[in-house]
Amino acid sequence: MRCLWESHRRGILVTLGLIGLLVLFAIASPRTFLNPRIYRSFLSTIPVTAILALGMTLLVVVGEMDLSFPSVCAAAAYVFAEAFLATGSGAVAFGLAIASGAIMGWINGLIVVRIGVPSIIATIGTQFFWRGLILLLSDGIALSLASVRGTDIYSLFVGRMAGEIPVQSLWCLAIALGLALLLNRHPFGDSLLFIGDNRKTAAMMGIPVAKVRIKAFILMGVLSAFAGILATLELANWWPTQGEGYMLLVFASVFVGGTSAYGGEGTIYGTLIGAIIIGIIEAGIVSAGLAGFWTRLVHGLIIVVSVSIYATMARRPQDM
Amino acid sequence: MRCLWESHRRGILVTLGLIGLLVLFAIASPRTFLNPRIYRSFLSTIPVTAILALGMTLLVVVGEMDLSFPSVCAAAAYVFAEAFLATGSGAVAFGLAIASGAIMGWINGLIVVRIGVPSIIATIGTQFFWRGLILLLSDGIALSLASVRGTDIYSLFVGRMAGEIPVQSLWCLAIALGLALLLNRHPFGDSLLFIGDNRKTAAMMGIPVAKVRIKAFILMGVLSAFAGILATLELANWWPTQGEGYMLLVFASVFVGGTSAYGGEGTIYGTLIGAIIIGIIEAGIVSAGLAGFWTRLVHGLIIVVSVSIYATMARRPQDM
Amino acid sequence: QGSSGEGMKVWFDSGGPVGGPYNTIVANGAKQAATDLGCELTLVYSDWSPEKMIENFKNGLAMNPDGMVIYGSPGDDAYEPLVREAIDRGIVVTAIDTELPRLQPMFQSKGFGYIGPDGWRQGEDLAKEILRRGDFKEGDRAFVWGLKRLENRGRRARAIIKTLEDAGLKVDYLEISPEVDKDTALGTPIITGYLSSNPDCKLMIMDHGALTSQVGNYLRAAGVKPGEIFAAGFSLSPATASAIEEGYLTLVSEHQPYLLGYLSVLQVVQTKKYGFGGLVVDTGGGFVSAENVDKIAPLAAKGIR
Amino acid sequence: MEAMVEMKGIGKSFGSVEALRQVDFRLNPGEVVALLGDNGAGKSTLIKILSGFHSADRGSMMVKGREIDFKAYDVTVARSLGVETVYQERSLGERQPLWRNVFIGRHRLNRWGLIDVKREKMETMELLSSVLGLRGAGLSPDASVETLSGGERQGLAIGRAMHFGADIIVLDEPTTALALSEVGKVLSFIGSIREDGRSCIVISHDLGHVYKVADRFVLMDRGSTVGDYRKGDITPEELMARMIGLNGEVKP
Amino acid sequence: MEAMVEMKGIGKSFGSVEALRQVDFRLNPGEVVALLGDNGAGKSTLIKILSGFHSADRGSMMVKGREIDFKAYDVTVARSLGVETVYQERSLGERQPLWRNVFIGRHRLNRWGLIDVKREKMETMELLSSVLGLRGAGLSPDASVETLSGGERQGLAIGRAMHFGADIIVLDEPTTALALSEVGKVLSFIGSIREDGRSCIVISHDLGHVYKVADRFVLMDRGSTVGDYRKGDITPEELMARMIGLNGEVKP
Ligand SMILES: Nc1ncnc2c1ncn2[C@@H]1O[C@H](COP(=O)(O)OP(=O)(O)OP(=O)(O)O)[C@@H](O)[C@H]1O
Ligand SMILES: Nc1ncnc2c1ncn2[C@@H]1O[C@H](COP(=O)(O)OP(=O)(O)OP(=O)(O)O)[C@@H](O)[C@H]1O
Ligand SMILES: [Mg+2]
Ligand SMILES: [Mg+2]
Repeated sequence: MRCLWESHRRGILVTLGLIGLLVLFAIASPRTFLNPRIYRSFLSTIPVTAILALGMTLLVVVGEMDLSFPSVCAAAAYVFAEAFLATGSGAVAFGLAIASGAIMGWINGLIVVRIGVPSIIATIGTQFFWRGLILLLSDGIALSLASVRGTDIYSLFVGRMAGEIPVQSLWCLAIALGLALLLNRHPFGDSLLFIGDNRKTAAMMGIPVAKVRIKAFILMGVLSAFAGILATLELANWWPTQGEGYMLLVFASVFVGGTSAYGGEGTIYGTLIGAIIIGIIEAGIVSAGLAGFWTRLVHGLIIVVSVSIYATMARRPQDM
Repeated sequence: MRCLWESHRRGILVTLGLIGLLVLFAIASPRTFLNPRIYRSFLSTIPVTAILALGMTLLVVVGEMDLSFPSVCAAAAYVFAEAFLATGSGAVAFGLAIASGAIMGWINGLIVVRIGVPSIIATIGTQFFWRGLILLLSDGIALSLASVRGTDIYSLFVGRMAGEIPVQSLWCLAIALGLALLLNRHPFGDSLLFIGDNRKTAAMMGIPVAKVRIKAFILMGVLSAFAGILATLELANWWPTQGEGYMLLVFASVFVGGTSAYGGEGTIYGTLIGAIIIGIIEAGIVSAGLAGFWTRLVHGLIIVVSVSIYATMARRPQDM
Repeated sequence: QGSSGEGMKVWFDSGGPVGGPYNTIVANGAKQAATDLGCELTLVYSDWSPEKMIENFKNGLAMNPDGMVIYGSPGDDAYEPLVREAIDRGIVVTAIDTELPRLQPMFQSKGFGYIGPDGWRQGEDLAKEILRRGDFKEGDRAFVWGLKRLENRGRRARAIIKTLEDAGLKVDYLEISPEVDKDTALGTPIITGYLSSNPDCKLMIMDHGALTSQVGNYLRAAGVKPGEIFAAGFSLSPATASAIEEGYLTLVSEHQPYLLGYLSVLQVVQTKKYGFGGLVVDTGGGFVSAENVDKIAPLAAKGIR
Repeated sequence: MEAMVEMKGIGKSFGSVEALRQVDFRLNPGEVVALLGDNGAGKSTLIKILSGFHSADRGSMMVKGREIDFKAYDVTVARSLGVETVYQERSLGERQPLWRNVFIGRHRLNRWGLIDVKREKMETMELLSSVLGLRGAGLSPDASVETLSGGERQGLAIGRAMHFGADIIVLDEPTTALALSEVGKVLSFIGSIREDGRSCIVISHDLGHVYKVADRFVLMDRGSTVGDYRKGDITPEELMARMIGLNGEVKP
Repeated sequence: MEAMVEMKGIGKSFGSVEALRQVDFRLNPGEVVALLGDNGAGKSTLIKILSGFHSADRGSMMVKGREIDFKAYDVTVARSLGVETVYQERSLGERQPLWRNVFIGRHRLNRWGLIDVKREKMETMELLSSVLGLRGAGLSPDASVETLSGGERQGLAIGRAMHFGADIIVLDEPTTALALSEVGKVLSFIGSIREDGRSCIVISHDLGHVYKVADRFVLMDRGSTVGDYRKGDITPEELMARMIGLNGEVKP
């Protein structure tokens, strides 16, 4: 009961935070924020960060990090683009790209779990490696996928439902729902929670710690690949620098959402809302008329102030 | 005894890693690596990363992170540059810059410790904020400090000892020595270790947990300021994106060095060697004749392979 | 009569990161134009990331500005549906810095123009100028440090490499890592290492404004005396000017980024008001060397050149 | 009769620390064996080898007649062979709710393969309040373990082992921190194990408790087994004298 | 006689959980008081208020005649008033070496203000082997706590409290996991506290141990003190009956 309220309270607080921001922005620039257009724009851009942040949430819960996701995104999207250009088949390209994401995640998992390299440094290494590899293969030249517009795979993943709603937002919602079930209602999620809480305890209770950790990395690889494909499809273009800008946004989304940096606890709902908050701040500031360098400053201020309010209100009424 | 050997083994291993790399590079490009010039170069650039990584090591030991250091670096260096240009006094400029670094660290500490915002998200916020603020103040324009060359403060911090050895490397060594004593032989370091190990236990044993954590942030702020001043002096130039390139390098140095990402353990010596390893890789690759996009790929490969070898050899001969 | 831009709102993508040396000058030009014309300017930053440019553009569309200025980097295919939507809604769009060869003729009558250098030609011009001023023979070694992975920006590096190779020089190309891109000091050991391994290097070209400004520091650390190596680069800044004065830097190509910002905002406002077609202006062509640096250096300190 | 567990010449070192030198141990069906010995004698290490958490360096082990290959043996395998362990360290996920801790690794799933949370919470409450008789104010299935009192934690750990009927039940200091009435419940649970023909290993320093329930007493000292007595052959006083004697041997 | 500790009407809730309702408690100089009660009765919570780890919601507390303001009271202040606590949770830094755990918060410094590591290691070994008589294979000042056996950990925690002579010593389940001979040492340590005119609060479920050393028994039930007996006024059997009786009252 108490815990239920506790967990709900956090969810409610972060939702209130989002609503507060939206109200603030709507007051500051009603023309923009009372018009559905900006929300359509958000729905087409936020899903990419959100999907990455959702995967990262599971990794953070199990006590790991993945800093290689920007490169995995780009590499899987490169596989997608090349395969699509070569075969013309969206399904084949999609399958290959997801498989490559899984393999890259698996490699991260092997290095971290089997060899025992701390995940931060291992994934910095693989980040460099994959980025280098795709730069080498692509010679740093972007690939135009103009021909993908109008194909099935395009409308399936980044089309517009009812001519309005970007389909990727529905995919993102579906993934969030699936991961929420996985984390809170599936034995795999239970294993993630226990391993992140105390790895030794988890091993003592018979949880296959190594396997579960590797699977979490694979899942992150698959989700990164999917996010990369979405980004590439949406823009009908692959760039060699793809994904580089997501790093801070993804981590900010996870931790604004209320997931603990110490592992063992995490909230999928919080991350989703967190990704939305992080995704709208900049546009909100710009449309409010704060331009140029003010954007950065106010961006930082909004993050600090909103999370501080949230942290103050979420604090438990007990000593520790 | 056992632990001593254990801790020495790690130190020895990471040192062997560095020696191995140097030998490798010396074989690949003897002309460069058997000539003192490249080491002079390293000694002028690595201290900046190393000092940042040393401060970060203490924060990681106590279970925190600071992602705002690039901006703190730049902001403190901006204070330094403006104060120097305004007063012409290196000492005044230095004092103001260090003080500003301490204040920025203290603010991070307050947000994290008093308000209870997780350090990752709090410092992402302050990172944006300080960057925005200095951009606003500087209008995004670099400041040339050509007049600082030849002043006392210049030769004190970035001069060349005996016309050869960059003085900042000595400062870096002195700081490393001081921090090693602080961490391993001073009650403050003891508190850091216990808080990082188990915050509740530390509180139960009467350690002033909140104060110690805040002090760790202040220390990081001061060291960031110092690193920023060194970088600015060395180039006799302040530029608005200063520090941004250090983010990954600093974390890589800390974790290559063998500090645990879970807090409660850390090695200053390891971080110092880690910073050197991370600082020499790219130059080594380029001197070996690998150009273009190969550098990145090989960079990643070297990180992954060397840390993997190290991790395999450092693994304890027991189950958990 | 009031200002011609009275009441108008112009959305401006500065392209680079907050505080980037090059795009800050572009933005300064835009700001000056906005002040001169009396219009409102909304500046956004894209970290040179094509995805971010597109994302910003989408959000910008939702703000319903009168005009929008974009960098061409994401390319024709990525921009086409968005630019079409904007123009259909009566928003004037124009490109700077990187050309959009397909969109520009398509919408030129609606005010879509291009202000900026032709990347390829700028690179080619610089390489030719270097070959003309320097004394290079076949087989001489040259070093080019650039950003090929930013495709359109990379065209400049590709043009330099091609021109030099055509002239018989041996070119070593190095990609600028994201770390060095942000913190140029990290490049010092790389140059030292490269020059120690390749002491026969006669020519260095920094295809990057911030790296150009650090040439003096790099060469000093590598133990190279001023003038020993022909060093060239792009964009002017106070540090670049002092490197020229010290003799480390021989030649700088400057395509007057200030004008990109100024002219594009000017054009957008005039088009919106009077329906002019898009302007195409090549701003490249300026070279700075020891001969003319003293005239230009003071402007660099103000963020104009 | 085939032994439930048969260990021969087991040795185990952690780096340079030799925790187990030479252990022979046998557990028969329907038997409750008490493992006794000084602090640091190696009792917990021994049962962790049985539970699959550590693997032995030397020696052989048979569980229910199956020869164990230590390389392929871990906690999961041990559990599937019917070994259920309550560790001395309690092994609870501190930040997880009670119900997750009870069902960790063997959740009640509904027909979609998802955890049946409602049922698990119910069973958890039933277990803690009715079976063990705990009545602390902070006890609710959603409370996280870190808010429990010491005895409540121990109750949770032991209740978990009682809940899933296993064949070989290993209890390392099961009565630690428990109040009198709960101790009684644990002891009668141990009695019931024997009645069902299953087996149990109990480690405890409380001879009073142990003597009541065990059939046989195995003494360990500094990594080796040094004595094995049937209950009928020894009085509690003799047993205590032997144990204190071990200590005396070393420091005259 | 002025009380060492005097608590009146102490109440403490964690969120909606009322761990302490109404506690009055007094500790006199030279007295050993046993705090008894069911699991979850609130014993540990009470002594954590005394030790400064929790602060009470209601009520007043005097330590050595000084009125305590809970806002300004924490573990550091409590220690400076001479309160030394061995918590039930052991409170050891798992990954830290033994010597750091012994001297945490009160290191032996050399003349440069740095920790005198050599001396601390020596004292640590002395404490564990000679004073407590532990002789496990893995015991060395550089070993980290996570490698210790259960009893060795408890020995470390209690040895630490014995090492720094405090006036008010609080022991929460001090004999847990300890072997017979170490239990004897702990009990005689408690005896010595009284002889020195200092005071001690002991919490334990082992009436056998407690009855030997305590002068007075305070019974707690569900957050309140429900009984207070001098040793002379009650036999161990009566005491046990009272405690079990508490349990019966609730569930008829
Ligand atoms: N992981 C480990 N690394 C190093 N030494 C260890 C490790 N685990 C146990 N030891 C050492 O091995 C010895 C035996 O430990 P064990 O836990 O088996 O003792 P025990 O008989 O259970 O004692 P207790 O009655 O105190 O619980 C101890 O001295 C301990 O320090
Ligand atoms: N931090 C907390 N948050 C919520 N509930 C708590 C917290 N700490 C203790 N409780 C609850 O308060 C009650 C009293 O706990 P306490 O630890 O004082 O019991 P105790 O008398 O020491 O029991 P034991 O003999 O089992 O150690 C318990 O029901 C416990 O669940
Ligand atoms: Mg044990
Ligand atoms: Mg208790």
